[in-house]
Amino acid sequence: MSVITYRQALRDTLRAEMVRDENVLVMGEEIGVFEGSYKITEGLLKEFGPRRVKDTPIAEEGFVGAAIGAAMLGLRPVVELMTINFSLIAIDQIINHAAKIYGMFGGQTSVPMVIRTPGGGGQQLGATHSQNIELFYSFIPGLKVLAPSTPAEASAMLRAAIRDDDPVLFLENLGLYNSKGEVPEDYAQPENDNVATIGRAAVTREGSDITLIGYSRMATVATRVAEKLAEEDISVEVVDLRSLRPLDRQTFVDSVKKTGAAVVCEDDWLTYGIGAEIAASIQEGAFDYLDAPVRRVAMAEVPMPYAKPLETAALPSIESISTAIKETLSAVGKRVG
Amino acid sequence: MSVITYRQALRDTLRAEMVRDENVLVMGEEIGVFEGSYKITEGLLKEFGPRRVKDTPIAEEGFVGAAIGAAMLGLRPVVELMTINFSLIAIDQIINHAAKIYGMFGGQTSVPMVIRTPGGGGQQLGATHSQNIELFYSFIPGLKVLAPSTPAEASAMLRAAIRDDDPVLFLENLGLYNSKGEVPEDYAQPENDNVATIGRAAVTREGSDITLIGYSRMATVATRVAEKLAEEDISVEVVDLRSLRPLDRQTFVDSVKKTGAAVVCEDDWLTYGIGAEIAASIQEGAFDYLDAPVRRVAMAEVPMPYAKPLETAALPSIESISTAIKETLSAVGKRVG
Amino acid sequence: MADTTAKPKGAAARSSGTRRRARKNTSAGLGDEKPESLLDYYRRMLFIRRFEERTAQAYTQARIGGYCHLNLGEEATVVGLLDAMRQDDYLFTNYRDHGYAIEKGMDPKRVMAELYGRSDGVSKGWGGSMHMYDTETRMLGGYGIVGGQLPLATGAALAISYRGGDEVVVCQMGDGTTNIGAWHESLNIAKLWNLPVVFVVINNFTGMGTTVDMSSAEPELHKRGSAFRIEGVRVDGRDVLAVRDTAAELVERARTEQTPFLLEAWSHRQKGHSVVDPAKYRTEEQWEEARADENDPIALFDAKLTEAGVLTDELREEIAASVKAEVAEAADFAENSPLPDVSTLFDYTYATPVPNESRRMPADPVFAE
Amino acid sequence: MADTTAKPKGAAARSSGTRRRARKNTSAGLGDEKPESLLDYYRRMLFIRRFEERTAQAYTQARIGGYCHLNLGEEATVVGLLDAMRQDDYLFTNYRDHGYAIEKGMDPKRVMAELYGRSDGVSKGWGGSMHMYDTETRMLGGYGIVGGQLPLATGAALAISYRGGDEVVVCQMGDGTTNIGAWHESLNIAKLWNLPVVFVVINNFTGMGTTVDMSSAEPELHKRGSAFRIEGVRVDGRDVLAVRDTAAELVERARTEQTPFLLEAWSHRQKGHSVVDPAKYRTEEQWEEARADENDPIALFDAKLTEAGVLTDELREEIAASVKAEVAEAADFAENSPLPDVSTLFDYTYATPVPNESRRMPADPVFAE
Ligand SMILES: Cc1ncc(C[n+]2csc(CCOP(=O)(O)OP(=O)(O)O)c2C)c(N)n1
Ligand SMILES: Cc1ncc(C[n+]2csc(CCOP(=O)(O)OP(=O)(O)O)c2C)c(N)n1
Ligand SMILES: [Mg+2]
Ligand SMILES: [Mg+2]
Repeated sequence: MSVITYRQALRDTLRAEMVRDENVLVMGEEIGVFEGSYKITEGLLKEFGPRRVKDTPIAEEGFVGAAIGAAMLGLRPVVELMTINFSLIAIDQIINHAAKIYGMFGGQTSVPMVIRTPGGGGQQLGATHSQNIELFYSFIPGLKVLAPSTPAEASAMLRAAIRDDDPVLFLENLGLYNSKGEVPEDYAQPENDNVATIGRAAVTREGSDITLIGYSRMATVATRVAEKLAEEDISVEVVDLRSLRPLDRQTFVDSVKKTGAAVVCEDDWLTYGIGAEIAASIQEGAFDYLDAPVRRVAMAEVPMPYAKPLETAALPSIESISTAIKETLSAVGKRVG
Repeated sequence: MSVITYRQALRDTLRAEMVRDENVLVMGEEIGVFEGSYKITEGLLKEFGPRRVKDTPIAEEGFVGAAIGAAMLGLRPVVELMTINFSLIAIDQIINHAAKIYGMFGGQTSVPMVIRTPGGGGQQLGATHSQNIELFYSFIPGLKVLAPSTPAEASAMLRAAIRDDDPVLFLENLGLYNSKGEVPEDYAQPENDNVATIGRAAVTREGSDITLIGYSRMATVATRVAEKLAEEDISVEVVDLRSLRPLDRQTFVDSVKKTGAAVVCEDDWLTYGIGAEIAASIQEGAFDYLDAPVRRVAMAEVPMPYAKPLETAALPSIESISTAIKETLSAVGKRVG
Repeated sequence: MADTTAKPKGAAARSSGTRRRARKNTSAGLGDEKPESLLDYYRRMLFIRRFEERTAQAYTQARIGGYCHLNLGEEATVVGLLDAMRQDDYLFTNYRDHGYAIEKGMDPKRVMAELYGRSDGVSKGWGGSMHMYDTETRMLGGYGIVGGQLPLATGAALAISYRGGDEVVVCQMGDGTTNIGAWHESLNIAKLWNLPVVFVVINNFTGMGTTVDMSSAEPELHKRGSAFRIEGVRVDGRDVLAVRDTAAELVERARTEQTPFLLEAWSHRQKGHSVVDPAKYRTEEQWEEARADENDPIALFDAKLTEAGVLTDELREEIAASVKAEVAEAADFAENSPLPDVSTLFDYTYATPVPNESRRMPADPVFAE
Repeated sequence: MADTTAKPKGAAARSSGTRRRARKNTSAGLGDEKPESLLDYYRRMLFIRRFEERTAQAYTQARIGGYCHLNLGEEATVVGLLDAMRQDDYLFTNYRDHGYAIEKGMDPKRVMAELYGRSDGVSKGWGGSMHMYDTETRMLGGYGIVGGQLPLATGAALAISYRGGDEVVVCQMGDGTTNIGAWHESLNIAKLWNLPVVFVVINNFTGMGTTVDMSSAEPELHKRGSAFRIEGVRVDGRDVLAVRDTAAELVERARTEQTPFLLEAWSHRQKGHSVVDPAKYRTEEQWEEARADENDPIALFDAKLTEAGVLTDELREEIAASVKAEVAEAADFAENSPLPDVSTLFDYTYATPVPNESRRMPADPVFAE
C-alpha cells in the first residue's frame, strides 16, 4: 500500500487505462497544453500526443457530443468537463443522446464513454460555479453515476467506468483532489484487477446508534463527524453511497435497520436533492425500524454567495451534521446530545 | 362560470395580460406564423403583431437568454419552449443566469419572465420527447415552478407568473391541453383579480383513508383514482401540489396527519423524482402519524419506448395507483384491497 | 415577408463538376448515363414517394403514432445523396428519416414495422418514425432533437480519423438547424480536427412554419461554412443527378482531403411539417407551387427520362405496379409483425449489467416482497 | 503549432475611419487630440494596471478568494472601448471585468470591496471578482459562464429596440468564447432582429492555455460575423486611440442603423489566465514578448505622449502618485468594509416574496417549531 492523493490516483489510473487500451482517449478543455485546470491530466499530452489527448475549443455541447459519436464507433473517450456547472451546456447531449442511444434504437449500439467532472463548493466561486447538480444525471435511466470519496475508490471506480459499456458520469470533487489515502501497490499498472463493481454502496465505518449517509466529499466529512461523535460516545455508522445510479438502497436500509435512525449529509440543496431519495427509500425500506424521522443536512437554498461568511454559513459542516445527529438521537430518546 | 379547455384558458389569459401590460411580449419557436405547436398562441400574432409576438430561430439557449436580458431591462417576456425536453438546450441560461442574476449581484435586478413549456408522456413520442424533467428546475433556488392541473388554475397561475418579478417555469402538459373545466366569467378580462398565490398546494378532494398527492396531469388522474376507489368505499384525499417550488409541504403533511397514509403519483421517474421529496417530507413532518410507508407510483425507469404496449406499461395509470393505495391500506391494516 | 417558396437566387444554376468524369454535364442532358441506373433512380424516388404516402395513410388510421415527418418533395436529394456514398460510409439524419433509412439499405418492411412500433422494426419498435437505426447498414440514426445529430456525426468522423479509416460521415439536417448552437460547435470542431464529414442541409425553406429569412441572418445557407473556413456548395435538390454529382464530389474530397464540407440542397416540402400539420400558414397558391410538376423531383425526372426515351408508358406502369406491391408488402409485414412484449421493457437501459439497477413497474414498491 | 503570440496578420494596419471628424487619423500621430484627454486616458489605463496589481497582491494575501482574472495588458482596450460608449449605454462582460466596472463608472473602492467580499461591494459581496454589477452605471454584469453574457446582451438590446430607445449594448468576451454555441445563436438573433449591440472580442490569443489556432477554425475572429452578415472589424487593442475611434464608429452605427457589429481588439495577456495560473505553457521568451514595452499599451502610450511633449517626467510622477494613492485608498476601504451579515443569507433568492420559500440553515430540520 502506498499513500497518494485523490488527484494522483485519478491521473495514474487514467494513464494506465490509456496504456492498456488504444481505444481510450481523453478530451476536454485545457487538458493538454495547460495540463488540466486541476492537473488531473498532467503529463498525458507529453506521453500520448495530441491524437489521444485532445484539447477542445470551449464548446461543451460539441465535444461531449463528439465523444458520444466516437463511442458509438467503439472508441472509449474519457471527457473532462472542467466543473459540473459547465455540464449544463452539454446536458442535452448527455441526457438526450448518450443516455438514450442504447435504448432508443433497441439495444444496437452502446455508448462506452466517461465524463469526469468535479463538483464541490466552499471555494468562494460564487453562484454559478458552486453548484452540485449530480442529481440531474442520477435521475436519468441509461446513465451511471459514480462518486468516489477516497483515492483507492477513485482509482478502482475510474477503471470500472472506462471499461463499462455505458455512459458514466464520474463525479470528482474540488475539495478532495488534495486528500490522501492508501491505494494498492499496483493501482497504476495497466494490467490490474482493482476494478470496482458499479452500483454498490459500502459501510465504511461501523456503528450502532445511527446511520450517517454521504457520498463524494460528504462521505469523508461523515467519517470525521463519526470520529468526533465517538469522543462523545455516540456510535455512528457511516455509509458511503459511492454510486448514485444505480443506487444501492439495500446497503443503507440494512444499516438503518440495525441502528434505527439516519441522517443524510449532502453538498447539494435540500429540497429535491439526492438526500430526498435516500430518506424516501429509508422510510419505505426500514419503516418499522425507524425510531425517528430521517434528517437531511444540506446547503442553504440560495444562489451561493461569494463572501466567505455567507458561503460558510450556507454549507453543511461537521457542526451542523453533528447537531442533526444529536437532535435525531434525542428524538429517539436514545440519548440527549 | 363557463367551461373551457386548459388550452383556451392559457391562450386567453396570455392575451389578457398582453392587453393589460405593454411590457409583456411572447417569444418562441413557431408561436407566430405557425400559431404554436399546440396552438396556445393562436391569433396573437394577428392581434399584436411581430413586435410583441416574436417567432424565434431554433436556438433555445439564445432566445431564452435574450428573454432574460430583456427582463433585466424591465420587459416581461413569456417564452414558450415547445416541450420541456428542449429546455435542456436552454438550461444553462435558465439555471446559471435567470435563477442567479438577482442573488449573484446582491439583489440589484430582478428577472421578471415566464417560461411556459409542456411536459407529459403517453403520446408515443419516444425517449427524447417524453421526459418529465421539472425536477431540474424545482431543485433550483431562484426559480419558481408552477404546475397547474385545471383551466381555472392555469389561468390564475399564469397571471400570477407574469406579474411575479422572478423567473417562473410554468409547466403545462400535453395531456391536459384538451381537458375542460370551469373558469370564472371574467377570466379573460385584462383587469382581473383571479391571480393565484404562488407557493400553495391545495386539497382538491377530501377523504379520510389515505392521501394521494399529484401535480399537473397526475393531479387529475389522482382525482379519477379517488372517484374510482370511492365506489369501493375507499376514501381518498387528493392533494394537488400546484407549485413545485416553493413547495407547500404543510398542506400535504397536514393531510397525511389526518389520513395516516400517503401515495404519491408522478409522471417522472421514481428514483430522485419529485415524489422522493414528497415522501421524505412526509416522513419528516408526519412521522408519528404515518401508519405505513409512503409509496410512490411513477414511470418505469427506462428511456421511454415508442411502441404503444411498452409505453403504456411504463406509465403510471389509474390501475397502478389504485394498487399502490390498496397495498398501502392493507399494510396499515385499515382494509384489505 | 420575402417569398421563400421561390428557389434561392442562383441556386439552380449551380452544380459543381464531379470526380466521375463519365458523368460530366449530366445535369444538362442525360449524357452517357446508363438507362438502367436512370430507371433505378426513378424507381427509388418513386418508392420513397409511395412509401411516405402509405405512411401518412397508416398514421391517419392510427397504425402509427407519435410525430411523423415525411420526405415528400425531397426524394431526389435522398436518392442522389445516398448514391454518392459508399456502403461503408456512415449516415446521421434528423427525424425526417424514412427515405434515408431505406436508401441506406434497410429493408423497407422493417422500416415500416418500426413505424408501426413492432418488434421486427429496425429499432425493435423502440424508436418509431424519428429514430431509424441500423448498425449493419451504418445508418447511425434519425434524431428528434434539432441539431442533436451534428456533434454525434462529428464524433463518428473523429473515430474514423483516429483509426486512420477511409470512411466518410454524412450528416443530414434541415435549414432551421443551422441556427442552433450545436451547428456552430460541430462545424468548428470538424474543421479544426480535419474530420471527414459532409454536413448536408436540406433547405425546404422552412422550419415548421418559420421561413429561412426569419430564422437565418445569412439565408444563403451554404455560405455559413465561411465562419469555419468550410467550403460550401448549393445544389438544386430537385435534380437527382445534380445532387448525386455534387454530393459525390464532396464526399470523395472529404475522404481524400480529410476535411469537412457543407452541402445545401434545396427543394420544396410538399406537405405540412409533420403528418398532423394542417399547414395553414401558407396560401393555397404557395402550396400549389410547392407541389407543381416543375418543382416535383419525380415529375421532373419522369419528363426528362421520357424525353430521352428511357422511360416509356409501359415501363412507368411496370415500375409503379412493382413499387406499389412492394410498399403494400411492407405495410402487410408491419401489420403482421408482433408488438414488442412488455417483458422486454428493461432490456435496453444498460449495455453492461450492474447490480441494483431499477427494474420496477409503476405499481411496484421500491422494496419488493 | 503556429506562434500565436504574434499579432494577427494585418491587424495593426487596420483602423477604421471614425465618425468623430476632429479625431481623424489620430492613431498615426496625436493630431488635434486635447492634451487633457490624452493624459486622462493615460491615467485611466495606469489606474487599471495598478488596481489589478493590487488585486493580485491581495489575492496572494488571501484577502480575495475564488477565481480572479485580471485586465493586465488590455488596459487600452478597456479605456478606449468605454470612452466610445455613452453613459446610458449598457455593458455586459465576462469574468475578466474589474477594469470595465471601474471604467463604466463604478467607484473603485466598491469594486475592491466586492473583491474582498464585503458588504460595501458593488454586488454586496455576493458576486466577487467575476460578478461586478451596477444598475446605476449600467454595467449589467460580469459573467463566469463562458458565453453566458451573449444571449443576455442580445436581450437587453431587444428591450431597447422594443421601446424605441437609442441606447446601445456593448457585449465583451474573449477569443475562446467565439467557439461556443451561444455565440452563434446570439449573433444570429441580433442580426435577424436588427438589434443595437456591439459584440467585442478581446483577442489575447488564448483561452486559458489553448491558442486561437487550436480553437477557432477561422482564427481571424472578426471575420466570423460573416455567417450572420454582421460587419466585423479588427483593431490593435494596444492602442487606446485606435480602439476608441473604431469602437466609437461601431457603437454609433449600431445606434443609428439599429444593427449589430463585431469588433475584435487584440493585445497580449501579460500574466496567467487567472491569478493562480503559473502559466508554464508558454516559454519565458513568449512571456517576455507579451510583456515587452512594444506590446504594452501603457508603455506605448507613454512613449507617444512623451514624444509629443504631453507627458513630462513631472506629470508622470504626479499621475503615478495619485493613482497609487487612490488604489491604496480603495484597498483600505475594502479592508475596512464590514463582511456581510449571515442574517442576510436569504435576502436575495427572490424579488417577489412568496409563501413556503425555504429559508433553512443547513442544520435546520425541514419542519421547524
Ligand atoms: C432542440 C429542438 N427544438 C425544437 C424542436 C421542435 N422542432 C422539431 S422539427 C422543427 C423544425 C426543424 O426545421 P428544419 O431544421 O428546417 O428541418 P425540417 O423539418 O424542415 O426537415 C422544430 C422546431 C426540436 N425537435 N428540438
Ligand atoms: C461554459 C464554460 N466553460 C468553461 C469555462 C472555464 N473557463 C473559464 S475562462 C476560460 C477561457 C476563456 O477564454 P477567452 O474567452 O479567450 O477569455 P479570456 O479569459 O482570455 O479573457 C475557460 C475555458 C467556463 N467558465 N464556462
Ligand atoms: Mg426545413
Ligand atoms: Mg482569451
